[in-house]
Amino acid sequence: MTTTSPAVERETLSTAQAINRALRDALAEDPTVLVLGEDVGPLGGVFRVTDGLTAEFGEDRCFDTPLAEAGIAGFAVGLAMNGMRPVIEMQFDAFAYPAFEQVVSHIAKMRNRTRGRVELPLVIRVPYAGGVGGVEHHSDSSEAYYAHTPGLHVVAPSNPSDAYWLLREAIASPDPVVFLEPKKLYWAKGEVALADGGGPGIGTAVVRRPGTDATLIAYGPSVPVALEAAEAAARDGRSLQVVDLRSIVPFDDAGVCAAVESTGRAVVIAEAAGFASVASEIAARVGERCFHSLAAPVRRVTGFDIPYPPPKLEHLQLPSVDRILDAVDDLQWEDA
Amino acid sequence: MTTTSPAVERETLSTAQAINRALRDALAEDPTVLVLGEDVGPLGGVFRVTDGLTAEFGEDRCFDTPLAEAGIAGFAVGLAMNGMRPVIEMQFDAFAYPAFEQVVSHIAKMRNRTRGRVELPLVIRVPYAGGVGGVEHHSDSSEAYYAHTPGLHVVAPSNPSDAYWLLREAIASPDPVVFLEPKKLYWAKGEVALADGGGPGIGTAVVRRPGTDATLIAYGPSVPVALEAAEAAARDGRSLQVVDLRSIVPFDDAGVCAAVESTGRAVVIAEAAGFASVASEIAARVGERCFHSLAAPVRRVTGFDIPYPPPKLEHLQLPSVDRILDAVDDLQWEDA
Amino acid sequence: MESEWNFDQYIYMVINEDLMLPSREPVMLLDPDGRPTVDDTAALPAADDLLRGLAGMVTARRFNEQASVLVRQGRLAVYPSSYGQEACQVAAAQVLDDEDWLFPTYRDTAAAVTRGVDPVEVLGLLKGDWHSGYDPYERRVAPLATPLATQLPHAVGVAHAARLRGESTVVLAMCGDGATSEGDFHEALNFAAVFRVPVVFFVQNNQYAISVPLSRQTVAPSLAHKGVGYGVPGEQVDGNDLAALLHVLSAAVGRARAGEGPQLVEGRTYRMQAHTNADDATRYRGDDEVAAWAAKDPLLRLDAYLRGAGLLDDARAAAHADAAERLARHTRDGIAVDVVPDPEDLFRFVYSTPTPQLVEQLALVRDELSRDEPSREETPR
Amino acid sequence: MESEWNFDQYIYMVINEDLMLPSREPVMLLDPDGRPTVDDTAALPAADDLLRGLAGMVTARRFNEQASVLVRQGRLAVYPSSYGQEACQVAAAQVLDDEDWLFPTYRDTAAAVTRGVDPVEVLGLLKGDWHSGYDPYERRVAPLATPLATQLPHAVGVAHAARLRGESTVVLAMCGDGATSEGDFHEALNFAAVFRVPVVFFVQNNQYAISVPLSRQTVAPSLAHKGVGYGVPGEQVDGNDLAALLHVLSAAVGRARAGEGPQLVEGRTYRMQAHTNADDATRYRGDDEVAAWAAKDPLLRLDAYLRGAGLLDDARAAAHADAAERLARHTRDGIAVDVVPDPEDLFRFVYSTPTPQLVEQLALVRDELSRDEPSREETPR
Ligand SMILES: Cc1ncc(C[n+]2csc(CCOP(=O)(O)OP(=O)(O)O)c2C)c(N)n1
Ligand SMILES: Cc1ncc(C[n+]2csc(CCOP(=O)(O)OP(=O)(O)O)c2C)c(N)n1
Ligand SMILES: [Mg+2]
Ligand SMILES: [Mg+2]
Repeated sequence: MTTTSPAVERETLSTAQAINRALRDALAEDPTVLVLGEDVGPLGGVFRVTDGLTAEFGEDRCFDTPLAEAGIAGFAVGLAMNGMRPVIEMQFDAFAYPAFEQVVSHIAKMRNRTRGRVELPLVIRVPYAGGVGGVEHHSDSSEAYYAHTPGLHVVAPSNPSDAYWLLREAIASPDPVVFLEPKKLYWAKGEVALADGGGPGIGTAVVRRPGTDATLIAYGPSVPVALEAAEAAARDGRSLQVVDLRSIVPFDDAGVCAAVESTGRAVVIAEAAGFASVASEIAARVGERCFHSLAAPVRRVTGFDIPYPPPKLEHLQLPSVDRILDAVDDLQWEDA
Repeated sequence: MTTTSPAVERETLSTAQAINRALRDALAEDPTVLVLGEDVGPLGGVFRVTDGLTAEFGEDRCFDTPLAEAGIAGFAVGLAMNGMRPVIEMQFDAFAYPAFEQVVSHIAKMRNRTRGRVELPLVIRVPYAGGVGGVEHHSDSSEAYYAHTPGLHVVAPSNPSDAYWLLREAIASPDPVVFLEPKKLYWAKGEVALADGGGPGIGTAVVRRPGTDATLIAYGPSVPVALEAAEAAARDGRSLQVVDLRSIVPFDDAGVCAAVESTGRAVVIAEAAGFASVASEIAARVGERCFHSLAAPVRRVTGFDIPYPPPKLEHLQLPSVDRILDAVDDLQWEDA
Repeated sequence: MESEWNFDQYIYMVINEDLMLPSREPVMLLDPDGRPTVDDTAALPAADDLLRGLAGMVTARRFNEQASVLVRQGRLAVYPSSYGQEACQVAAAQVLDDEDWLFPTYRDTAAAVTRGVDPVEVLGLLKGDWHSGYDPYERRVAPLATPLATQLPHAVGVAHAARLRGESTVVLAMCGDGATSEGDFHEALNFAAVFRVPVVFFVQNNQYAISVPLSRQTVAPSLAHKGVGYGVPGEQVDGNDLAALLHVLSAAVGRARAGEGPQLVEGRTYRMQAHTNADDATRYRGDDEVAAWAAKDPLLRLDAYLRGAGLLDDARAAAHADAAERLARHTRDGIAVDVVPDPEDLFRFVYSTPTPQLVEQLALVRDELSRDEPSREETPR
Repeated sequence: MESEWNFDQYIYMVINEDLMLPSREPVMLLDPDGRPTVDDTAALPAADDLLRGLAGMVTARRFNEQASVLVRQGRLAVYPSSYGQEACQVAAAQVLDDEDWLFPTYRDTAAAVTRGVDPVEVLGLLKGDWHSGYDPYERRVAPLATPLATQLPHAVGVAHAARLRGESTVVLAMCGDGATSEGDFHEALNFAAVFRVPVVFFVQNNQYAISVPLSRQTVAPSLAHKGVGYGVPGEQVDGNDLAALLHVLSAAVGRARAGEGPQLVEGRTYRMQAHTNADDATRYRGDDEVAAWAAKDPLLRLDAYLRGAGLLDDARAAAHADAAERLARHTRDGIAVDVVPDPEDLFRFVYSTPTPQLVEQLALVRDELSRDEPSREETPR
C-alpha cells in the first residue's frame, strides 16, 4: 500500500478500528460533531465501529435514535442546518433505502436550492457491499444510487489508512459525504499514519501497484481483489497496474486517464450489479476520453444484474481473481 | 413514426389519452386490474391520465389512497401477491423516492427471493422528466435508480402508440414494470392503431429514422429532440440515424449494436444527470460491443451533474438540438 | 403486576394519558359571527395581539389575492393559495420569537411573509427564478418544503441542536392534513417525543390534499389524536378563529420552551380555492361546501368581534388595508422585475467547491452560450 | 358547532374514542405463577385450546433451542431466537384459520413452524441456501421479512385483495417494538384503517431493538396507543400469558373477520437471549433484568395452570415433549443435508423470462464453472 510520509508514527489498525479512531478524534477536536444511528451508542454498533464513543463523549455526542432511517437522515439535516456536524450510520447498505427521499431530495439538494446559504456538513456512513455471508438485504452495493445523485460526495476506502483519513476529511467537509465502508474489509489490518495529515484527499485516485500492460480500476472492496489479480498475472508474466479510485464523486478523471493511457488497456472492477452503475460510468468515461489510446475495449467485471445472492452463492456474484484475469485475457493481446 | 400494420383502424390521441385508453382497456378486459394512487380517482390525476376511470369502473377499481408513496407501493405488493394486477401512480418522479425501499427491496426482489413462487404483476407509472416548467422536485429523471435495480423492467415511451402498447404489455406482464411517462409529451399527439396487437414489444428498440453517418440513441422525452436534430443535420447534409430504445431494461443489445455498426459513430442522449446513468451504460455497452466498428468515441449528451434547475434555467439542462449537433460535430469526421 | 415492569416512561405516561388526548371539540373562542364562546373575555388573547393578528390577516389575504393575480398575468408559474387559511398563517408566525424557527410548506408563503420575509423573495420559487428565494437564516424561516412532510424531521433536528447548545429556541413546523399520512410525519413526531425537543407541529387541516378529502386520509377521531401514539399532547382548534389559534399555539410554544417537549396542534380550516391555479376543484367538491365555509371566514369573524368590543374602528381598519396594499404593491413591483438568472449559477451551489466534472460542464455551457447564434436557439427543441 | 363539520367519520369516531384506547394495564388472565386473575375460569380460553397452545409452545421452545445449537455447530449462519416469546409465536399462528395469512419477521420462525411450515424450509434463509425456503402460498405464510416494518403494507394489500373478492380472509401481521418507529408501520396502519381491511397488527414488544431499549423507541403510554392516531382499536396484553394472548388475538381476528376493520395488539414480552448469536447482550442490559423475566416464562406459567386445574398430567406432558423432539430431529436431519444450490438459480428467478443480459451472464458463469481448474478456485480472493 502506498503511504506518503514514511517518517511519522504509524499504528496498525483494522479498518473498523481506523474508522472508530477517526470518529473519536473528530469528536474530540470539534464539539459540533455528533454520531448517531441505530445501536451506535452503548452497543458500539453491530460492527463495533462506534465502540466506546458514548462512554468517552457522553450520550449527547454519540447516541442511539429510534429505529427509522428516514427519520435519522432528516433529523441530521436539521442538526446540520443548525450548526452541528452529524455523522449518521445506516446499519447496513440496504437499510438506507427508507432514507432515500431525505438523501436525494434534501441532503443532496439543500445547498443548491438555497444558493449556498444552507450547507449540510454531514456524513452518511454505510457498512457496504458483500462477501461476509450475510443473509438477504445485508450485502447490497448501493453506490450507484448515490453517485448518480448530484450534490453528494461518494467515497469508498479500500484500507485502514484511507478509512481514517477520508473519514476525517468527510467530517470536515462543508458538503454531505456518503462514506461507504466495505464490510468485508472491516477486519483487514493496515498501517495508519495518524499524525501525518493524510496524504491525497477526496477526489484523488491512487496507483496502488505499478504495471505496464493493462490498468485495473477498482474502489473499496474490489481493490484487494484487483491487487491479488495483478499478483497472479505477474506470475504469468503480465504486468497489471492497479488504480484505487478512493472517491467516486468527485471522480479523478486526470488520474484515471493518465493511468489508462500509460497501458492502453483497462478493466473496471466493482461488486455492484453492472447495469447503469459506477462501473458503467468509468467505462464510458475512459472510452470517451482515452479512445485513441485504447488497444482494446474497456472490460467490466462487476456483479451480475441480479439481486445479491444468498451466502452459498455469493462467491459467484463477487468479482473474483479468475473473472478479472479472464477479462484481462480478453483485451485483444497481439501475442494471443 | 414507424407503425407496423397500416391496414388497421387508427385514432389520433395525445400521450395522456393513449395511456388513459390503455388503462381503460386493461380495466375492462381484466377484472384483477386496479388503478390506485394520489388523486387518480374523481380528479382523474393531476395530468388527467386517469380521467373518467372511477366513474366508469367504480371506486373498487380506480381509487385514491392516503398520501404515502411507500404505503402505496407496499400496498400494491400485497395486492399483487394476492391475485391482483395493480397499476400505481407516483404523482411526480421525485415523489416516488419515499417508496424507494419498497421498490428496491420488495418489488424488484420478491420473485427472486421466493424462487419464482411469488410473482408481482404490477406497474409503477411515473410522470417523468422535465421540460414543463415545473418547480423543484417536479422534473427529475429517475430512470437510472430503477434501471440499476435488478428485477425491474423499465420502459419509456416516446409517442402515443408506444405509450398505449407498452403500457398494455406492462400490465399484462407477470413482472413489475416501471413505466416512465415523459411529462412534456403528455400533450403530444400521434396515431395509435388500437386493434393491431401492438408492434414490437418491451425489449425491442426501433429505428425511428434511417441514417448512414452516425447513430443517435435516445428514449422517452429525448426521442423527439433527437429526431429534430437529425432533421437539422440533414439540412446540413449529414445523415443521422435515430434509435428509440423504448425499453431500458431489458436492453436491446442486438438492435442498438446493429444500428451503431451500420454508421460507426454514436451519440447517446438522455435528460438525466449523466454520471452513473443509463446513458453511461449505453455508452459503455456500445464501446465494449462495437469497439472495432467505432470511428470515434461514443459521445453523451445528457443533463449536467446538478439538481434539476428552476424553470427559467431548465432549457440549459435539457439536451438540445444544438448540444446534440455539437456532439455529432465532435465525432472526428474525416472531412473535418 | 404493572409495577414490576419498571419502565419509567410507562409510569409517567400512564398518568398522563388523559393529558395527551385532545379536547373532543376543536377549541373555539370566537364563534363564526365573532361572538366570544367564553363568558369572561379575559380568557381571550390580549386586544393588542388580536389587533396585530387582524392586521396580519388583512395583509395575508391581500397577499394571497395579489399572488393569484400574478399567476393569471403569467408572472408566477403557480400559486398554492392559503386564501381562507389566513388565521393559521398569521398565528403560526405571530406566536414565535425572533430566536425561534418556522418550517413552512409551499402553501405557507403568507406565514413566511408575516414573519417578515420579503414577499418577493418568498415567491421566488413559484416564479421560477430559483428554488428558494430567501436566506433561511435571516428570519429563521426554513425553505418552503415541497416534498410533503419531509421538512418535519429537519425541524426536529434544528430544535435538538439548539437544545444541545442550551438555547431556548422553539421550532414551529407546519404541514397539511394530507402530509400526516406520510411516514416522515410519524418519524418526526416520534423523534421529537423521544428526544423531548421543543417543536410545535402545526397541522393545517384544510380538509383536502389536492382532490382527496380528509375521509380518505384518516379515520382517526381527529388529526390531533395522532399525538397519542407518540406520547405527544395533541390539541384541535378552530383554524378560522385567530383568537383560539393564538391561545392554543402560544400555550404550546410556551410549554415547548419550558422543556415540556413537543406538541401537536391541528387547526381545522378550509382551502377556499383550488389546490393551485392548475387545479379544478369542481371535479371533487360542491359549491355548497365552499359556501358553508365562506361563512366562517377568519377575517370577518375577528373583525366583527373587535368592532363589537369597540377595539376596532374604521380608521384603524383603513390603516390595516393601507399596509396590506403597500405590501401588495411591493410584491407586484418586485415580481415585475424580470430576473434573468445567471446560467453559471447552475454549477455554483451544488458543492462548496465544484467538482472537476462540474468545472468542465460549466465550460461547455459557457462555450455554448458564447456561440449563441440565431440559427441555434437556446430553447430546447 | 361540531355538527356543522358534517364529516361522518368524525361523528363515528368521536363516539368511539374510548373504544380505541387500550386498557391501562396489559390484559393478563394467568399470573406468572399460573394463577387465574379472573374469578370465573370460564373467561379463559377453552381447555383444548390451552393444551394445544402448550404443546405448540413446547415445540417452539425446542425448535428455538435446536436452531441455536445448529448455529453453534456452524450449520446455520445466524439465528434470531424467539426464546421466551413462545406464547406470542404460538398464539399468532393458533388464532388463524387456513384461509388466513400470517406475515412474520425474521424472528417469527417459530410462528411459521406452528402454522405448519416445514421447519427445515423455514430455516432456509438463515442457512444461506436461498433467500426464502418455503412456498408462501402453501400455508399462507409470507416470506420472513428482514427490512423492518416493510411487510406491513403488504399484509394490508393482501387483505384488501381478499376483501375485494368477498373472501373472509384475515391477515395477522407481526413486527417488533423497534419496527413501530418506521414510517412503513404508520403508513400500513393508516391504509388498513382507511380501507377498513381485516388485518390484525401484532407487535411483539420484547423491550429491545437489538441494543436499543423501548425507552429510546417511544415515550407513548404503550405501543397499543399507537392505534388511536389511525382510528384503530389497540389492546395491550401480557405477551407471556398464552391464555390472554389467545383471548385478545382471537377476539381481534374475529372482529376483523366480521368487518370491523384492523386492530392493533401489543404483546409485552421479553427477548430472553441476545438479538442473534452475533450479538452480545451484556453490553446493554443486566442479568437482573433477564432473571426477572425468566420468572415469567410463558411455558412454566401455562404448565402450572393446566396442572393445577387437573388438565395436564405427566403422560400428556411427555407426549408434548416427544412431539417437540420429533420436530427437532426432523429439523436437525433436514439441515444436516448439504444443499448445493444450483448456480443457474442465480439467474432463473429474477424475471419470469430472463433478459438477454441475464442469458449472457448465465453463459459466462456456466463457462467459468466448466473451466474450473484447481489453480483458479471459485471463492473470491
Ligand atoms: C412526497 C410528496 N408526494 C406527493 C406530492 C404532490 N402533492 C403536492 S401537494 C399534495 C397534497 C397535499 O395535501 P396537504 O398535505 O393536505 O396540504 P395542502 O395542499 O392541503 O395545504 C400532493 C399530493 C408532494 N408534493 N410530495
Ligand atoms: C429497515 C431496517 N433497518 C434496520 C435493520 C437492522 N435491524 C435488524 S433487527 C433490528 C432491530 C429490530 O427490533 P424489533 O423491531 O424490536 O424486533 P426484534 O428484533 O426485537 O424482534 C435492526 C435495527 C433492518 N433489518 N431493517
Ligand atoms: Mg390539505
Ligand atoms: Mg424488539
